[in-house]
Amino acid sequence: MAREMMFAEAMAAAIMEEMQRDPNVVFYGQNMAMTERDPFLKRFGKERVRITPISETAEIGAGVGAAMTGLRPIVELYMNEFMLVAFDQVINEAPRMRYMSGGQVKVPLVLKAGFGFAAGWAGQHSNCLYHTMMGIPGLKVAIPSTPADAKGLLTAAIRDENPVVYLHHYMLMLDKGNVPEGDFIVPLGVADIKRAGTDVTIVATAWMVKKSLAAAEELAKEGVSAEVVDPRTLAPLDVKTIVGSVKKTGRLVLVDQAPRQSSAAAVIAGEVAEHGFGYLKAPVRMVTALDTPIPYSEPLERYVLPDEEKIISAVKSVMAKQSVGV
Amino acid sequence: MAREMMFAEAMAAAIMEEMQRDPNVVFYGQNMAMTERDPFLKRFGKERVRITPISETAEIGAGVGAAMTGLRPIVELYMNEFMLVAFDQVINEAPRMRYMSGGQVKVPLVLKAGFGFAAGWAGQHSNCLYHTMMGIPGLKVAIPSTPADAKGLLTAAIRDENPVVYLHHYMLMLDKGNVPEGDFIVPLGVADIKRAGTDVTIVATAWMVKKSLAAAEELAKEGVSAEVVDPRTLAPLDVKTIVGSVKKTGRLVLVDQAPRQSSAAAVIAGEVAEHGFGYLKAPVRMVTALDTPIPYSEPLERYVLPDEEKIISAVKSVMAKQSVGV
Amino acid sequence: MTKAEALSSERLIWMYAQMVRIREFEERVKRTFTEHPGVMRGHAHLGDGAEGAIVGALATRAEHDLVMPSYRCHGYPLVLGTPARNLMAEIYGRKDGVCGGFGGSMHLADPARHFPCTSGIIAQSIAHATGAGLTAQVKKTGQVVYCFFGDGATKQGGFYESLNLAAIWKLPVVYVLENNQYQAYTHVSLEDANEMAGDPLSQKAQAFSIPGETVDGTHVLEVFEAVGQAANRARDGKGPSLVEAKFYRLSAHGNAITVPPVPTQFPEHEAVEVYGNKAEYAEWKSKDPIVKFRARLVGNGTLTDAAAKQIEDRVATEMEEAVQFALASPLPAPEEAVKHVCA
Amino acid sequence: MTKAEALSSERLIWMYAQMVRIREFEERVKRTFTEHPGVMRGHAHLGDGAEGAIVGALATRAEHDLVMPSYRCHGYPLVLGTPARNLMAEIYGRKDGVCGGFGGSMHLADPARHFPCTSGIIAQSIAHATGAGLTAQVKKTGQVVYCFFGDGATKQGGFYESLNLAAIWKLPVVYVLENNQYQAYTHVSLEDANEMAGDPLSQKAQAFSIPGETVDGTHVLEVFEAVGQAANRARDGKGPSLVEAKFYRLSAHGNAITVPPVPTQFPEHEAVEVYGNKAEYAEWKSKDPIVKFRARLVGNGTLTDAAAKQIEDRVATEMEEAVQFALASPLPAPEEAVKHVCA
Ligand SMILES: Cc1ncc(C[n+]2csc(CCOP(=O)(O)OP(=O)(O)O)c2C)c(N)n1
Ligand SMILES: Cc1ncc(C[n+]2csc(CCOP(=O)(O)OP(=O)(O)O)c2C)c(N)n1
Ligand SMILES: [Mg+2]
Ligand SMILES: [Mg+2]
Repeated sequence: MAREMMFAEAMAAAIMEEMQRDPNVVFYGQNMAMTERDPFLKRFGKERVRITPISETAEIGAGVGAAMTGLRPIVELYMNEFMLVAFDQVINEAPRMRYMSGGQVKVPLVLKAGFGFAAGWAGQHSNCLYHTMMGIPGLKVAIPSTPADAKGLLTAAIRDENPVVYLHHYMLMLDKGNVPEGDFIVPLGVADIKRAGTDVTIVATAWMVKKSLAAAEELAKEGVSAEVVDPRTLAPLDVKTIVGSVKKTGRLVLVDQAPRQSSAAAVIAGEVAEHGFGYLKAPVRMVTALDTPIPYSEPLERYVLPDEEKIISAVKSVMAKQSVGV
Repeated sequence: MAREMMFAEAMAAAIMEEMQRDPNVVFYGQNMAMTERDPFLKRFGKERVRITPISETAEIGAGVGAAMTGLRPIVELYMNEFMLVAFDQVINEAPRMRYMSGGQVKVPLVLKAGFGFAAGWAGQHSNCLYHTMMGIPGLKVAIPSTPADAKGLLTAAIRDENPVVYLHHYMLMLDKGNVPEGDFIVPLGVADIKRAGTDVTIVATAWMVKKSLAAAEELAKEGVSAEVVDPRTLAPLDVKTIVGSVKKTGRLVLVDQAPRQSSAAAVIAGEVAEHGFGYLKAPVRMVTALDTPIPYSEPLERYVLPDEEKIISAVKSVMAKQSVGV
Repeated sequence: MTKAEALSSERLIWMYAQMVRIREFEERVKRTFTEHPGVMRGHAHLGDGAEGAIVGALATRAEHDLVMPSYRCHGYPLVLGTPARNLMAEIYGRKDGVCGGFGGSMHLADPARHFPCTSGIIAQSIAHATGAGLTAQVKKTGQVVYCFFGDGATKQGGFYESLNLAAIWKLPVVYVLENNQYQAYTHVSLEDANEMAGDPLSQKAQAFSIPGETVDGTHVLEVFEAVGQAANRARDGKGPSLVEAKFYRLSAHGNAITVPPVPTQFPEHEAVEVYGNKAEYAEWKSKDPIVKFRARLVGNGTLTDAAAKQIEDRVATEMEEAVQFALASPLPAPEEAVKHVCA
Repeated sequence: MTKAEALSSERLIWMYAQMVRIREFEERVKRTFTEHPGVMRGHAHLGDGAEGAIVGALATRAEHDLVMPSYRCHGYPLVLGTPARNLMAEIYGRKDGVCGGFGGSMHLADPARHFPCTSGIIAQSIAHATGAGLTAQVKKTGQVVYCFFGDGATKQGGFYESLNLAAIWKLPVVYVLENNQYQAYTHVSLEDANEMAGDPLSQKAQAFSIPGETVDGTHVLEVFEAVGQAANRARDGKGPSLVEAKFYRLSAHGNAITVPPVPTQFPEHEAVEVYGNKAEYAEWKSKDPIVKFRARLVGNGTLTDAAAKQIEDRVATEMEEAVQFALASPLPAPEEAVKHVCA
């Protein structure tokens, strides 16, 4: 049974259902659950649903400590940048505790944050910081692109015994889609082929999946069949599915909203350079943000970010290479 | 005129000379310049050489503010992990100010930190975190592998008008080498070929350069000529020199002390997958740390880190591929 | 000179005019959401209600002193002399904006007028201001740094670290805590331990053994006296102080957060919109710092009603002109975006 | 029961024995650097001098209460009952170590004995302890969390954020500030604004309107009383307290930082090694908490000299056995390293 809902609703549903299922799940963050009308507060009460001060180190750090001692906290952080003031907790505490203790403790913690708000939020509030959290052993990173994945990945994150950073893209919040009701999990570490194709593989996450799918439709009109792969989690990264797609298509375009060398695209391209090299008929191409901070004014912002047109032209450029020569 | 000195001495020389040259350079950090015997304190006095509390956000943040208003601070941070408690200042303040102000302010700031101390410092003090600082527009990252580069890059960093993270590898601190005296700059953004070769390119930084050079000597005995390229700065990244080397050798092994998907190696491999694909005769190979936090006990630590043997075997594996098939 | 009684009529009138300018500027920014839909992007935060704190503090300033607030930053540069039109143009994302459209509402900058750049991340600019104090001290410029931040920011670690550093180094910084009762939608009583215990937030100064004082931020002259003393202390090399100005933000935290293409809007104040507490809002509204100061100045003969009206009209014209200028200013050319990344 | 006078002889003797055990354990760790060169890696930090604070605090503990210190963590689990040999084996990097050799000196853990895991990054474990307090509160376990940290850590933002959070939520946490006068090589007077002003560091509690008290940390019973009161308060749902125990670390901060293959060594205390201030060291050495407590117990007849000696001998044997056990324990198999990354 599925129901159409918005991305934001799908996330709320996941939290609601998991809090219902497991009394150890607690949910807190700034500027949430302010009034008694709040549905979480109403249902689960003030002990389990809390409003916090602007204290990310204490918020996330308390999450680590609470998780080590028997709770399963979900910390609402709003924007991925706000984790930076507490980044030691994110990459040097939460994911290290289990290993340092020789497997004695576990840290079932979800850090939920939005990102990539390309709507005039300027230099410090529009970034895509996932690359800083990739490849950190012990830390998982989920990054849904559809309402269904939003619910399934968040449910998986809450049930996971390890710290998971759950990143939702602000530009997708109002997107609608069918979402399975009740128990529904998208396992962490499994990519999804959002559109099957035969000529070229496009790997993209979050908002860029949407843009890539739109580009693929355009390309289809011109006879190019693009396969769009969404890793869905950046850690663990499902290299196998990506390489499998490249094996089929022989061509790879990576689309990423972050600047090139701080993108997931670069890391994935590196993996394919090792594991999928023999399948490639053309160089990979990355379509990323330009190497600038995000500017405020709309024409500037638009100029630095990837868009459909840039994706289409990258696909065409790799299609033009018929062999391995460059 | 060059003089043999240790890596640590070369860094001190750079700071000493730049402080002498420019009265706006200030130098501060924790647990430094404690007594009047301290050479910096003796020479430059208590105003310009300061001891700080354990307050990285204030230390780095004050550095940003001081740099915006006319000083050129060098902040001693000791270990790259200690930046994490203040990471917003590192990647979301220092490198954004100039851009957000429309080019009105500049932030000539050096953040100096050691890293990679593979000597039993365990999970939270032995990491290589440079990938988190790569690809951040406005932020430069220097990572020397020799005493001469240590001095030249630090001098360039201090003179640079932008924030520069200067990362020195703890395992290299006592290494000796010839260091040019007086004004000596290694420009930021220029890779160095540490060893010329024709069969395979090895890209490595810091301690891994040393291991790669040792591996290259071993390989030479077996008739394999390895070129070792040290990017020296990870931002800006000198993709051109790396691709140039790959053009010559046709093979690429990347050696990195960080776990695979949080390595500079992966990003560089990605760049080569785009810009050097046509030159590659074999898949690239990454030799990185295993996907674990750093364990304490020596055999465990040794097991997870790259070493000469792993480099040699990776080089042999890419040499074995005579064509593009995998 | 830190005594309010010693202020000349001219200076008092100047202060009143600055307060009116801030208010009118913010009103025009707010009206943009309805008058020129689509112009406003991102998140804009207004300073209406804070005029007493801003002008009271800045009136104590010497010409070269630095001013470093956070993202709620429209008011300060107005007082420093940055033309309203260039500030408005920045908020409108135009080429003639103070930052050429690169910064926007949260990141105004005019370093030539001693207003370096602001940060949108809570409490981070408190550390920047502390560093500016270091510059002043090392270079012996005699400058004082005026550092403004919110009640919410005092819950962020960087605030405490900065005050300790400034205290041990005796940096010439005045920390002005603008306690406007809310951090976004959260009332200070929900997140501050001092407040919960009925103590003033300025008590946090005791963690660093520096002076901490709470004043009525709706009373511009009270702020003037307290900040003036703190500035003198800083100028005398005696180090930093914490001055808490208690007032009320008169508009919502900022425009409602919307996902394009849903247009941005400016909601009611949280007290009304979120908590349905019209009484709280009305009570504070009755303490409007501008209304209070005007009554005082008119009451003691410093200003006539007519003269006040003249100021208000002049300001209205100035701000209307600023809006028209901003609207007429071109958007920056897209390719400009790659400039200014590095110096 | 928080009155020291009410403590039974048996309990007092137990406390003395724990103090001696901590001291002897640390002595043996220190001697490893010369007796078994090459065994010690990384950075080891000793708790000698802190015995009064550690045992005084932990003697107030109920069986299920949690203990969460930072990287200077050898002493606490000894008191909780973790066998000395497994702690020593961990520090020696052996398979039989409490963490199987994965953690080392800075990251001892024994969650089964209410000692979860520690952090080596300053003040971060203060937030973890605060979260453990949240667990206790939400799950209504009745547990109190004993959170230990250094004077240096009170300069890190996370300390302040945690105390505010604990205060507003009334979390059952006792924050024990171990003021051992130094953060690494830096004397507290060089970095703390309270200390510079002649005020106690416990004054920082006023930033959150919670109780803050400073006690003589060389006097185990003073610590016992103050922490006991704070623990009762926490248990009663009244929230957190800050207790500052003032004492002196009797060894250097940690072993000298060396680059392999240069072997690690343990230097003299910084007062002597860095500052050449033998007098300071001698003065504090004369206040050794163990010597003081022994004299008291023998003085008031709780303990005879012979009985004390017997404890000391038994402890010496225990720790010798711990060292031998650790030396005999195998190193972990390299391939084990890939375990324990994820649960
Ligand atoms: C580290 C961080 N966390 C959260 C936010 C989101 N945020 C933006 S403004 C704000 C409220 C700040 O309140 P206050 O400091 O009182 O200043 P005011 O807006 O009232 O002037 C918050 C929480 C942020 N910008 N940075
Ligand atoms: C964020 C951070 N900065 C710096 C360090 C380096 N460091 C390790 S121990 C230490 C001193 C801590 O002193 P204190 O808190 O007084 O505890 P003590 O060692 O005296 O028990 C420092 C600065 C660190 N571990 N983490
Ligand atoms: Mg506020
Ligand atoms: Mg200490």
